[in-house]
Amino acid sequence: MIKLLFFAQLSELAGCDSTEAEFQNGLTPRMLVDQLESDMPAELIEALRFDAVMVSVNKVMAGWDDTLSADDEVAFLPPFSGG
Amino acid sequence: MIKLLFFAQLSELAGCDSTEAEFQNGLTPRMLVDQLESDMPAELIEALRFDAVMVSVNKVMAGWDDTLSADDEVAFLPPFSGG
Amino acid sequence: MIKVEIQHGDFDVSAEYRALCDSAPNAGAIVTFVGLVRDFYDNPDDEESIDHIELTHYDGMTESLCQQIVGEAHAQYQFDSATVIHRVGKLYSGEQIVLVAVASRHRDKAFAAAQFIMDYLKTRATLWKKEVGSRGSKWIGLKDKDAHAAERWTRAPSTQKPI
Amino acid sequence: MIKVEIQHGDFDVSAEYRALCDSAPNAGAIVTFVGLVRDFYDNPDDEESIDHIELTHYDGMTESLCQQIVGEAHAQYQFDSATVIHRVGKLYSGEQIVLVAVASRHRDKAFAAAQFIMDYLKTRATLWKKEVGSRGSKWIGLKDKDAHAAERWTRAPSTQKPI
Repeated sequence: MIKLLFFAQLSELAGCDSTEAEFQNGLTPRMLVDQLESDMPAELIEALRFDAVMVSVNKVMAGWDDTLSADDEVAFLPPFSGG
Repeated sequence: MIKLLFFAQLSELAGCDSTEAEFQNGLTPRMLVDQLESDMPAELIEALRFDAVMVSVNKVMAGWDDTLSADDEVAFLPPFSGG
Repeated sequence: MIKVEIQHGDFDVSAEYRALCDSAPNAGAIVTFVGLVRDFYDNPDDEESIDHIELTHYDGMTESLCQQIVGEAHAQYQFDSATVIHRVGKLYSGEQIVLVAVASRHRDKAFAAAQFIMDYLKTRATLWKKEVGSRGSKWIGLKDKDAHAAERWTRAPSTQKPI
Repeated sequence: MIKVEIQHGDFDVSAEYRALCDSAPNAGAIVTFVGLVRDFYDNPDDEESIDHIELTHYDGMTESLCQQIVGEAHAQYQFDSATVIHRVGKLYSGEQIVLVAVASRHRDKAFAAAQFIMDYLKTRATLWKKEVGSRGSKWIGLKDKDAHAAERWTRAPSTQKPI
């Protein structure tokens, strides 16, 4: 399984902090968003596709088209606002 | 009388922190240095004519050719090094 | 010494300052930055006041990104010691949010490193801030001016120093 | 609040920090700079160590020049409060020389104002430093890098901010 994490406004739009997805060969973060479309609110999907949203895999910044491995932790990261 | 003040290395070269000079109409800081030439060490005079040395009159930065008034306090200021 | 902490609790600026000084006996310059919760919304045209902020973060990832940011600053400015503490959770107006302190031999490097770290904490660390106040709550996105501030550090080497 | 002191005695960074914060309840950013006596000569090629420095100043003029510097910084950066304390006299290696602390709504202005003030304290205030150590004593003149650092604040308005 792949673990998906939502932060900040994405977590509010999702109505949860995390969910899971089936692993399959060749899976990418971008494909995960497409898969979420059936279960998750349209506002979340729209927000996830917003340019400024970034993605990490196992707590390291990653690309939307990087290939995932089984048991990866994928996090969707809206624009940061620390400090 | 005009009061003259020497600071930092200028005071070491002069062998004193201050001295006095007669006031006369039209006197300028530059003329004061010329007058000092007879009494003071040559090294001091040379140092006073060094480009980077500045002059103040009554604790306000002034020009070498500003006209002085009776009882002015003239200070010769080597390059600053605070902080 | 490099110290990085992400924590809920408050920090004691004086104690952190002393510990930093003690760890850097050859330092000639100490720069500290403390960020506080302001009582006004981020939008300068907004006259409503905020009550508190909520800072959320990605546990584990934030720490390693902050270590990385401080490491990059060290590679560029060779300071002696640095302390970074960033709080998370619910913080009320006037409370301390973040401390960045740098001890260095020279003042220009201490200032530059502290600013470098702050700019990157705002733009490259998995921290998110929600303002909650008289007019409801709002997540703060990346601000143009912060993106611009962080950008200056990535120019060609000859202009990397803040002049 | 603007506080400027030229004094022989030491200062307490923590107490000054707290007083500054108390005087600026709307501040979102506090930047402090502390300069310490280093144990090495100003010339980086010199391997001898210094024992102490002697700071002399022009009593009365230094205070008004420092007030003027802080006033110019305020005109440019509109900070809420600032504290400047500069010690004079005989100061040993490791001792505190100078404190500049600025409280402001925004961090960029707090950093810029603190740097502006430090750069001008080094180049425009009637303060002189003599290094005394294993190789005798030497008055420190205006350093090129300090003159250059101070120069950046006098450029055309569009580039006045340190970028």
